[in-house]
Amino acid sequence: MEAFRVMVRARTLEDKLANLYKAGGRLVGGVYLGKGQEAYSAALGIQLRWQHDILGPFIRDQAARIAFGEPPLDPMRTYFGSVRGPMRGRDGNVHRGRPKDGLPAMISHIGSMVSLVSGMLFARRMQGRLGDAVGAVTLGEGGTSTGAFHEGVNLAAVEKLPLIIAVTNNQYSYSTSNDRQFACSDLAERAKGYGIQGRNVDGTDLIQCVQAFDEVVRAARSGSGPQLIIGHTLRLTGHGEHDDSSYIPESVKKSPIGRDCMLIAEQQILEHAWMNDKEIAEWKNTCRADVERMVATAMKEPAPDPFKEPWRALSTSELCEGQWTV
Amino acid sequence: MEAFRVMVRARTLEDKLANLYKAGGRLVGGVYLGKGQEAYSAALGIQLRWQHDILGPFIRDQAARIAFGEPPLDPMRTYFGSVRGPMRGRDGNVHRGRPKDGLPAMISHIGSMVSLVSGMLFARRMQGRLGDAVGAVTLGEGGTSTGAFHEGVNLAAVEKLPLIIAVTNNQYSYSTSNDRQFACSDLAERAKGYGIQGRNVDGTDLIQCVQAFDEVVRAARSGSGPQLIIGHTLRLTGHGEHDDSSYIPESVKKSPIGRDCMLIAEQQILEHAWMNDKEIAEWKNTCRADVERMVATAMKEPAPDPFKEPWRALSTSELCEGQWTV
Amino acid sequence: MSLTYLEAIREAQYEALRRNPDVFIYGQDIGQFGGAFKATKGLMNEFPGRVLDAPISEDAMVGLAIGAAIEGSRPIVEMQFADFSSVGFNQIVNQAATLYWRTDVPCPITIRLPSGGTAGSGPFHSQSMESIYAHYPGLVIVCPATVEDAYWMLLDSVELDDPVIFCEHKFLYYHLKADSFGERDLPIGRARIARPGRDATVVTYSAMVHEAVRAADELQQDGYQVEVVDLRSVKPMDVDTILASVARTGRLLALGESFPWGGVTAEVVARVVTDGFHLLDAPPMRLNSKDTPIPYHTQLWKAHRPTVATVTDALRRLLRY
Amino acid sequence: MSLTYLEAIREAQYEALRRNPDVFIYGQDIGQFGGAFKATKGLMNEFPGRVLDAPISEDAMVGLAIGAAIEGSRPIVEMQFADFSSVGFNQIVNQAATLYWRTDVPCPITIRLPSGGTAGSGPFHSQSMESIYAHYPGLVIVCPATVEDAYWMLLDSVELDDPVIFCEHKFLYYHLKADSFGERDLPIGRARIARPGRDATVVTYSAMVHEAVRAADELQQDGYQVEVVDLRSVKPMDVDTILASVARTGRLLALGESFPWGGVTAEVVARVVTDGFHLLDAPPMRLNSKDTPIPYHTQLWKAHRPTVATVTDALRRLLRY
Ligand SMILES: Cc1ncc(C[n+]2csc(CCOP(=O)(O)OP(=O)(O)O)c2C)c(N)n1
Ligand SMILES: Cc1ncc(C[n+]2csc(CCOP(=O)(O)OP(=O)(O)O)c2C)c(N)n1
Ligand SMILES: [Mg+2]
Ligand SMILES: [Mg+2]
Repeated sequence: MEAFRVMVRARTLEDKLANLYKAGGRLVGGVYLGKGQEAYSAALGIQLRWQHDILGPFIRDQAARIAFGEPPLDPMRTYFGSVRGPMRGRDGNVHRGRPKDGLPAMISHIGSMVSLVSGMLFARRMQGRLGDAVGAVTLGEGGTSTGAFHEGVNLAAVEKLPLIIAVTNNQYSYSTSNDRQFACSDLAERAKGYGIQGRNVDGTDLIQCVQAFDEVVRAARSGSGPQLIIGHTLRLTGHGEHDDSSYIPESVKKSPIGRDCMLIAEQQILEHAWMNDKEIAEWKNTCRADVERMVATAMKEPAPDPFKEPWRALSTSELCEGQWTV
Repeated sequence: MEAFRVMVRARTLEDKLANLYKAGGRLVGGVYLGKGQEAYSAALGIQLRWQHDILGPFIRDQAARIAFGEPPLDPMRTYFGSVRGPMRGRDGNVHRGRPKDGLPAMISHIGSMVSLVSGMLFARRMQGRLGDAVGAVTLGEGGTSTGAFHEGVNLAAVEKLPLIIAVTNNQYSYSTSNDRQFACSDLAERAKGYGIQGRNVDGTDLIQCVQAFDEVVRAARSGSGPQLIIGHTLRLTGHGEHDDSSYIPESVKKSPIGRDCMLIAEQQILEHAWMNDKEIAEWKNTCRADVERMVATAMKEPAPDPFKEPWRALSTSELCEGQWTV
Repeated sequence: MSLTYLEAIREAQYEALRRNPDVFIYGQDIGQFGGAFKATKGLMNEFPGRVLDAPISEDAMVGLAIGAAIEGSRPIVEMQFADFSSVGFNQIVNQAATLYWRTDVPCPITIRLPSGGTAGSGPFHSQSMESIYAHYPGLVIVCPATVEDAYWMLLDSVELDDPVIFCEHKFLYYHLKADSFGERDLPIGRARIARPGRDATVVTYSAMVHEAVRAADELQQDGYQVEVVDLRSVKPMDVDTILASVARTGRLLALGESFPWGGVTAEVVARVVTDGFHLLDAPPMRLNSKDTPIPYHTQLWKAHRPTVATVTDALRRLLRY
Repeated sequence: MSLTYLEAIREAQYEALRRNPDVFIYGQDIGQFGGAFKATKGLMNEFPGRVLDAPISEDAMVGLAIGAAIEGSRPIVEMQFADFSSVGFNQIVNQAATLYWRTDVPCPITIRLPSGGTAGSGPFHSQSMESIYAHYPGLVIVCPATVEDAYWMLLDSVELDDPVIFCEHKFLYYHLKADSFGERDLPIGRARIARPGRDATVVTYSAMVHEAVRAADELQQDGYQVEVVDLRSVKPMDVDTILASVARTGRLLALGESFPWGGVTAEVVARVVTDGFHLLDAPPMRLNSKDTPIPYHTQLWKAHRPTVATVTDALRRLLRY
């Protein structure tokens, strides 16, 4: 099953990133992982076609990126700051993207990508080449408190764009628990207030996630307008790898929301006999080997050379001022 | 009936402002009126006590201001730019206020006052002197599209503040009709998404408005948290007096939403025999005479003198830089 | 025939829409209504589906435009007033301005900011934000002072592959008239000698060009020839033209309407003295608005901004030095 | 005992909370967690109900603080990174900055901006926004460069009746240490001679003070005495102290970490040349970051910002002039 394979790939990659971070020294900057969110993220990603649909991922969407078709070396290259990566060392880690292929490169300011992805869809429709393409943008539940989120969702609703707004309610926004973030009992109810469709799904359950995104993306493709979906899970890692998330109480970790979607997915795969133990083990080995190869490649690649950098922020080079200071 | 008296006062004042604007020359800047919204605005205002509650009015709340207790000369003084007005000619028309009396002076950026009024309530509660005070903030339906509105309402909900968010859906945001502003059928449904209470009311019907605000303000006072209320009406004037609102189709003007709340209120007052024809006529005369007196006073008052202006933007005068340019 | 600065903006948008099907305009009340200042009057009917009313969502308006630019469109965003772009600030400076540098994908958007003071408009309908946006790498900031520049620079802006902050001055909308739009001569990035002179240089832009020219006219009666340089774009800034002028005159007044701390006049003075210190025969001078919000009352407003009188006064001191 | 710059910020907040019950702190993850940088560690427990976690709503966070200030509170708002204040920009520059001038009601809020570059942080976690906020009337902008200033200037900021943008430099958080917080000496608005000299003046602030001092140390080996002026607050700017230094040295380098167009270095140079032109024996110089977003990769980042090496280099040219 495609989504499960993606999950394993994502988890393997991210475990490696976590180790590299802990080992210190080689990666540039911080590491942000999607552990515990792979089922939800993969289930979204497998619905999207590279260079046809659009994905505006949040920081925990390694799985969706893989499923969507992000070039496999992009993450490691970006984390290592390789000049051969899509960001060429200029920006890093989860900020990578390939806008022309439908994968915009997120800026940090949460919520900002909602209107941007909407604009991509909007332009394609205006240009008459939207076809059945959809766009998806993902956020955490904390991101729903931003004005940018609100303006973006409302605008997409007014324009009736085929936009999937996939929120992961992982119970925490960095250290902040939901009772300090919003006061409603069901974030999916916000959909009604925008005049769009909304639903919830158990983000720890792969089968339910796949089912839900199948329906949601189908609805968007067929012209039902924006779709808000909330997946419920727990972040099984720190906000970033610098964070031990000790603020999450044991009781939450042990509650159903704290189940590891990987374990559940593996059970589901076995129960349905979509793969057997041996196949799973082989796939894990494949993923591990692939990841090691990526690390080996990305590590060897050259870092950006400040003397070769053009240091130009405009594409129109004649309008760039020289280094006029000093 | 208090609210009706307020409505007449507001309408009389605003008719005068419209005339002064049309006559040209004397008023500084533009004129923004609440014609058609007096019932809703007055019904809110009469629930609020000066120097006890808080009102963050939008541009069409002359009625709420009067009912709340804004000093009667404030509007004319501000429109004429008198130095004796609360804004001393520095800011004008609907931007006037007396923050220390519970009437903050709005900035133009729509939505910005929601969190500000929330902060006033928040501080009072923290200081232990909130008591049964409430805060109200008003906006047009167009204002609900701002990120500031969303962040402010959500924050008030998280803090469970006694905040009334009174939206006037007057069908237009300047020239923009609702179909380009939001896609939901009922803005009050947004309340659920914030975890607060929400309701609708016919803004052309004074009795219904009074009833609704009585309940809503009572709910806020008694600790039920933020209250969203949407009043439905039509703006019976231009966005500002420079605007002939020719974009509003006759069919809308003639539909039930286009009824003048003043006429309906007058009927209601007569039907209930709260006032008779003669009393109403007398009250109108009183209001007219009062308005003329205010105009006469404000007109005679001195304009701000640039040479006497301290030109200091900080209250700590020693930190103001001199006129260092040139 | 006489064409206003406002008509130039409308006509340039007409022309941009006509020339290139990828151009569209997005902003509040710009459709049927034609915009708060009528800068898009009639365009919705002439270009159906390409002139669209936006909700009151400046952040999302800019975000939408950036997304559309990624897909090959060339959006023009109208802010109802420059002042309200503060709500779209983040998308402008962090998303639009960084897109090309981060991803190699250009961001051809034009954000029109109806800027500057007019009588009775107060603190939130009068601001000039060019200095704010110019601080950020990745943006081009243009400030046309003439009907011709309003027309051609807007067309240039839409054709440029980079995000342009187009600061159009509301005071000039109706006041300024020309017989025709003239010809496309100077590109964005080049300043113009608005009035030649030999005794002192005023470097300025937008509405202040006209105050400076009138001040120069006044001083001519005293026998002084004051040169006025119209920057046209404040970023990039045409330092060569400025230095050439200062080389001729030996005296510099940097003049701007916006707030005094930092901004265009500081940048002008700093560039001249770092690159052309020895060209100066007298200390350079600056003139800006006062360091308070922009007042509502006309009396205060007139004293807050530089005017012919204060420019003339400053120039007299500079010339006498 | 050795105290860091970060501890100074924490201790100052502790002291502010202790002294005045009207003080409270509002920001994301500042409660139990103690803040992304631990600047509020433990404070929630020591001052229950006065250190509160905010939703991801920078606009509303600042709006709430302004409303609270109207009611007599003295809020401190922590932005998680200075860069994210772009989303609260409108409330800061249009609501907080104008409140006193418009209504006569002071607005005693302090907005803490964890500012400046550190390795590997990239374009959106590295910005220095002092120049942006300083452009607007009605704000006080402080940029402490030492542990002592971090402590006392934060206490001063909270006591001030006006909105203060408190730019604390993340690079200094752990690197900078002192034995004690010393004594309250200079008030906000006064610069300090961080290192005396007679041959050239470097005017700078925040983390760059240390690069400048190290450059000065290096040049001492060549026999040069470079004076370093630490601005401490960039608005108001202590022009008297700057001019007095330039009067001694005759040479000026204005140094800043933020983007090159406009900003502090332009303002410093412009003030010096307009008020003290004849004090200069050589053209003034400026050194800022490069005119691109702030790079992620350490190699690029080191080349993007000024460092001891580039400051030394600039000073050599200035001294040789
Ligand atoms: C506008 C803005 N404010 C603050 C931050 C800092 N920040 C980065 S991630 C984060 C928490 C996000 O929480 P949530 O949206 O729930 O996503 P999660 O990390 O749980 O997946 C915060 C506060 C930011 N990136 N943008
Ligand atoms: C952030 C922002 N954007 C744009 C404007 C310009 N503007 C002023 S009033 C208005 C329309 C408001 O419509 P609505 O909220 O429905 O209130 P109404 O005027 O109908 O009472 C607009 C767009 C503004 N004041 N603030
Ligand atoms: Mg979360
Ligand atoms: Mg309306």
